[in-house]
Amino acid sequence: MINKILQDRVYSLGLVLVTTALITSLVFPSTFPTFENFSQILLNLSIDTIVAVGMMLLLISGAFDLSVGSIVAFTGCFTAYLMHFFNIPVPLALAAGMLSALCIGLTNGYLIAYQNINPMIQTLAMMGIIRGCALLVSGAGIQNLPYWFNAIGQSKLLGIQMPIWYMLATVGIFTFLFNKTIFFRRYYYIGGNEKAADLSGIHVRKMKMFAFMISALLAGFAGILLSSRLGAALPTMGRGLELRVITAVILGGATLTGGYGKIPGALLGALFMGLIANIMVISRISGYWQEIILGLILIATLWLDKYLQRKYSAIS
Amino acid sequence: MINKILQDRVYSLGLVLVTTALITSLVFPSTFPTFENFSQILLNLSIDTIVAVGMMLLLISGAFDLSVGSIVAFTGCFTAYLMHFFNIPVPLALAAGMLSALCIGLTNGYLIAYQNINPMIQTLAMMGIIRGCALLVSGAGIQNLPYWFNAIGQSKLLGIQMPIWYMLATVGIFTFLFNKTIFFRRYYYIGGNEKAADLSGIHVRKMKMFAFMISALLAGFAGILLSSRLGAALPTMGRGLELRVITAVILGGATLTGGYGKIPGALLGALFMGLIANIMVISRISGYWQEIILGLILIATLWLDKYLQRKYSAIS
Amino acid sequence: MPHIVLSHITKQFPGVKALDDVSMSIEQGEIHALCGENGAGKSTLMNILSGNLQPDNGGIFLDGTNLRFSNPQQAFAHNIAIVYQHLSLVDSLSVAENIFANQQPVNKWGIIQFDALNHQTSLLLKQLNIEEISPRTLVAELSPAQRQMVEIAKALSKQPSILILDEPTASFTDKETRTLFDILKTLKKGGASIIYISHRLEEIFVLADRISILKDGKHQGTFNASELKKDELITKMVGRELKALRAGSTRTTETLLVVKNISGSRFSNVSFSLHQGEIVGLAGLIGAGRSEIARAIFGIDKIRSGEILFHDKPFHADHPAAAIRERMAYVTEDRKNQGLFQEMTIEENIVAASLPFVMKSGFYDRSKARQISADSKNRFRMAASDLQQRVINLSGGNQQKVMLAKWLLTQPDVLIIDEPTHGIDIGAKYEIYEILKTLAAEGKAILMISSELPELLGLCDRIIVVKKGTVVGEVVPPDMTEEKVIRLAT
Amino acid sequence: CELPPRNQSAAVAARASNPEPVSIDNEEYVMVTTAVTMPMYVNHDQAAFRRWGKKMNVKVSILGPAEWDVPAQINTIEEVIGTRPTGLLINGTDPAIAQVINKAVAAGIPTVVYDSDIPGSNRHAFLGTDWYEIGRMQGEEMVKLTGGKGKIAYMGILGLTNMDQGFQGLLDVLKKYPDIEVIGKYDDKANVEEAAKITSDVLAAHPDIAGFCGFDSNSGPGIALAVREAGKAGKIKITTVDWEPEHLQLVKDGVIQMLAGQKRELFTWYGAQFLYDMVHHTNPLAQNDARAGITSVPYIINTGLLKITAENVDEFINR
Ligand SMILES: Nc1ncnc2c1ncn2[C@@H]1O[C@H](COP(=O)(O)OP(=O)(O)OP(=O)(O)O)[C@@H](O)[C@H]1O
Ligand SMILES: Nc1ncnc2c1ncn2[C@@H]1O[C@H](COP(=O)(O)OP(=O)(O)OP(=O)(O)O)[C@@H](O)[C@H]1O
Ligand SMILES: [Mg+2]
Ligand SMILES: [Mg+2]
Repeated sequence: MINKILQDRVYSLGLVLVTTALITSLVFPSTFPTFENFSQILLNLSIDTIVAVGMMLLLISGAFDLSVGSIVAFTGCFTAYLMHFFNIPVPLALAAGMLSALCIGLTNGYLIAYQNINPMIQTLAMMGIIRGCALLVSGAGIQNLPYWFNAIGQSKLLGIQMPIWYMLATVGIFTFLFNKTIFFRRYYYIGGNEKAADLSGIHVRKMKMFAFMISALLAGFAGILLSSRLGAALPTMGRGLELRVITAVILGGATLTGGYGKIPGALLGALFMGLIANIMVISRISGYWQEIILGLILIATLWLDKYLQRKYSAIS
Repeated sequence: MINKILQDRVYSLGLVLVTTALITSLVFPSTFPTFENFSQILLNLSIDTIVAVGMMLLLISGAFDLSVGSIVAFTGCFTAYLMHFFNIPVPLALAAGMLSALCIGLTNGYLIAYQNINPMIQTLAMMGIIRGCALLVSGAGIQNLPYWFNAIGQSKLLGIQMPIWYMLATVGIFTFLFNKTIFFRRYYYIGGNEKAADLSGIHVRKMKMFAFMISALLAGFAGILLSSRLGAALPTMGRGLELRVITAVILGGATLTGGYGKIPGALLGALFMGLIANIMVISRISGYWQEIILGLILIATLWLDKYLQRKYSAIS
Repeated sequence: MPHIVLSHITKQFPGVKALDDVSMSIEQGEIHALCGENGAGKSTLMNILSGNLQPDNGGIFLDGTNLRFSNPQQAFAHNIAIVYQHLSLVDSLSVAENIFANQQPVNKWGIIQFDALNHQTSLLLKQLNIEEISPRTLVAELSPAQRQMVEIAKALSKQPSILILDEPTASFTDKETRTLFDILKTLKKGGASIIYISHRLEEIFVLADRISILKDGKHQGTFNASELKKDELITKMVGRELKALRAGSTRTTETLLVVKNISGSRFSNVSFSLHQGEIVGLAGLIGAGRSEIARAIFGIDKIRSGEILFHDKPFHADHPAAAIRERMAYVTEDRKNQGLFQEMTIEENIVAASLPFVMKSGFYDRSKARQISADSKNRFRMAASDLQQRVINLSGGNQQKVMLAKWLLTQPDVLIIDEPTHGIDIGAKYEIYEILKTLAAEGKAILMISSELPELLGLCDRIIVVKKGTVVGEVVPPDMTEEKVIRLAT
Repeated sequence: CELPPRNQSAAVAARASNPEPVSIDNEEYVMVTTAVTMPMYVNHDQAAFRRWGKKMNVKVSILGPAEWDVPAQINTIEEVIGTRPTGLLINGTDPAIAQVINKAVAAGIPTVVYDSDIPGSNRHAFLGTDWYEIGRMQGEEMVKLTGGKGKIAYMGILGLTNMDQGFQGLLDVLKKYPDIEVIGKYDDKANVEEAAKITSDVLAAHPDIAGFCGFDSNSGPGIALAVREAGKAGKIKITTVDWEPEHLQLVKDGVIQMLAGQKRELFTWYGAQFLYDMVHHTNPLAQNDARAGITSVPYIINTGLLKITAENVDEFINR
């Protein structure tokens, strides 16, 4: 039982998270375990997590996408551009924004799956292209977005900000889909053994293209959400997001070679990173020490994970 | 014959390079095809190429290292720190700098090869740690380095700057080693099939650790060379270098899954990127167009490569 | 009208014509065997029939209609199922999900019913007599033979009307083979057409109704099994007479390897010894732990207790490199994952394990590598266009030869071979037996793990029987018989 | 093997002996910066430079790497020198670019540095602001806003020389007020989300924090986002740099209290004008300025800072 738990990253990371949170609560009883602090942590990682769910999907299928950060920026800027300069109504602009994200995903997916372009270079190139386009449409950034657009990310439900709800919904829906539908389970086959998946009657190319599209769509949604939260669209949004998200997803149990990972792992990975950053600030670590300590903690966590796995699988 | 050539990336990329250079020479006859310009291009990519050789080694063995950019910064800063604040003689400081790079590589390699820590997270964490350390030792940069230190990167031989010679030497030596020694050929086996390599009597773990050490050493050398060229050590050196170098190496024929690639490919990949950057400077393309065009060129090049491969392998 | 007609099929690969104008037909409700040497084109033909490869020329007729499959999915739609020669399962998923890949049972909302999935899987596993595997087990934890069973279950789960089996019994013992044959006969009664590829000729005569023979990509004719004699079949396949196996034992009394009471994960208290010049068989049911014992001796897995003497000196390999240095070799059974560098050339594969021996200076000598591997290619009669061909493009049997060549190049004193004739044609098998005999005559010792009992009985000086990780007995001539071994093993 | 010159005077001598005249036929002024796509640069420096080019009817080009990468800026300058532009306008990002500036000067190309001065260089002129002053200005305003007591946090990009001077200016002011506690320096990596994350983490750790100071263009919007989402807009004081539209809007909304702006338009407009005047000998001071070893434009110009608060923000929004 215990070794089963410790071999599933979702549980082992969950355990680490809870332990860390408990200890921190004891050390900083007045500042850490407050409703405001937790809801703020969640709010700040909502964007990352939504993108991470798409990235988890890609990693399960054995691919990854470096252009998600740029997609976040482009979709936000493009939607704002339509609303601000052309007075396009909010719902229409949202649809257009999401559509543009979808097209980017389609391009990536088509070139990678059907034309066999190296995914690393394809998505890296797309990252540059889309970032350039975001600068092109938004210039200095676009302010004064419509009230209803801002309301998407700035409203609250039951005292909790909407982005948190969106994040939980995304994680919930995709967890369900990945556990229960044939369509999404195919990604485990593709990531586990692409050739075998093909021989099992799975249209691998098509599914891979869809994966990039879904991931881009989620990144697009995150971009809209972020500019709605900011009340402005900035072309610099989502910079460095790709590496942050891939880190979170791998922490959450995925591998670069594919076939492994669970959707809740994306949330847990992001939560872990958010929690560590929060604790470091609370314990007054600042400046370059933050990066150093974050790095050490990441390594230590993975090392612990491997250590426990070894220990408990030896016993079993 | 022709299909043989076009299936080897070293040749197909070489062909693209020569064609591009010829066309550009016709368009900009007075500024592009000059000795100064070519030696400037080579000088500018010398640092990247030296790092890329190490990265090629890693990719051949099926690994990669995201911390090389930080190693460049740290080694440069640490060496400068020793010379500037402690007046340690240049040769000693150089040795200490290289040793520090070696230790970083050793740590990465040991944790990845022997403790099975995920390489992506390990090197990403190391990237943060080392960047933090670089900031720690150098603050906002160290100026006024000793003359003999600056002479390393600023001297000329036969009218050509030293970094170019170092680069050529590195590429030459490693090409030789990879072609001619059993030790380095083992990396092809490891990248091809790790398990089979282990069963064939190759000490896979040890070799992997060495790979990280060699790559870190080359990055450390690049860091020293860069700060010597600049006459200053900046903690921001080598930012984003890792992705640039991995891109160059993949362009040069390596794959993320390992087993493929040739050392001269690292030079050619870097040369390609350097050439494009130079052409953009000469034709005065800048701003967001720069990123967009670079992205499009990357995709187009890889697409062309695949297209030629398909076409000529069908004929044969 | 025949159920399936393959008409004038031609397939060219770079450097080889794998199929040359092959035409044959398969009747409804027959078991049709396909025979031929390694590289004759059997797998290629079946890959074409299952939509995995496209022919350059020719067509497939199913009940008279001309079909063209551009991918496996289209072949599925026509109820064609295939068990591939190279296993194609997903390690990270459970047995149940592998068997029902992409066709998991769902309710009317499209939601996967895992209970139904596991239930249906356990029924299938029961049918195949492998109840010891739970539907929830990860495929990564199965032994090669068990995987092969799962692969067969996967094909059966589709309730195919056309079933293709490409060397399904290569790692099976008698027990599994019999179960499989029962199932195939039931399917045949139900009207399914079955195409069966195997290098175990006994099986073919037990099972097949008709036999088609391929040689060098050309169809040599189709015969009724009852009218064909084994020798005729061999002559048609190989095109030459097989030499009789060299008789007689070369066993000496010099011990070379002594294993004393070793225990490790999945085996315990194993003791035996190997003498110079002898071939010793290691028999047992699948999953008995034979491979594990070999792995531990060779230094891949840890030995928890016990002692090994090699050349009368204590021997403890902490890594295969140490074992190779002491002149021991281990040919793995899983050639795809652990044996070969699939994307590398034949030459690079052959020299892989002996680099420090053949190039003592530490420098890689290309011409020497070329010459050595050319020798090996001739010695093993590999069907390959040239040495720079990538191993992944070789036929199964030729891949096996590459692996053997690689290990023999290390000039071992003790050679451990795990399923050495896995997927090898009858001609090559005799060549390998001959090679093993020669090695033994040179004073080497050979430990041979095989699931093919006749092979062990024919070749070995004695047979050690393993059951559940322990040695349960040893059979030596004169009463080295099939029943004796089976009785000990079960 | 040819060693580099022992000291700078050798390079200067080389310049005096061999000043190749720049061409006036194909007049082209090139600006080389780093992070060429940074909105602040695009909208102020580059926009003004382009406007100037249009007005003077000469060709202007803007080059440099997309990310903050000083070595790459140096590489670009080296490559540009080979194409012999009429004049070079260089963003003084780091002291390390001194050498390549000297190389340009030695090649006879009029060279003006803007934003931050490069001490060891032979640049012909410099226009810019003192980052130390930017820090001081934020510090003094923060003292005023908080009444000289409370906790202050600040953030920017770590490891940049000019920003470090800014930090120093801030700290030098704040250390005079014993009731002010500086709780930390943070690296927002020029990233809005990162700045927001840091801010809300700081808010959790120090619910009683009095103010934030930001030092790169993305600090302000990020700090503002987190403060607003915590419902503390106006209560927590924010000062930051730059006056992009979103910064101005945040001042107008009362989230940010003060912006320490630079007159970046002036850097490049007058910088370009200086280059033009040098080339065209608009104000000849000697028979041949180069031979005389002088320049006919101002040596150092401090353009001064803008202080934008709620009172004057409308003037900038409706510019
Ligand atoms: N993808 C490929 N590229 C190049 N050559 C190939 C490829 N696949 C098969 N071949 C060649 O085609 C020939 C027929 O191979 P095939 O796998 O059909 O043989 P087989 O009859 O199944 O042999 P075995 O009994 O060894 O499995 C062989 O010479 C093989 O090397
Ligand atoms: N990686 C693994 N993880 C868990 N169990 C394993 C693993 N590999 C093998 N086993 C189990 O160990 C047992 C022994 O397997 P092994 O391969 O040694 O048997 P064997 O006697 O060589 O049989 P054969 O090779 O014919 O399948 C089997 O029950 C198998 O399921
Ligand atoms: Mg075959
Ligand atoms: Mg076995």
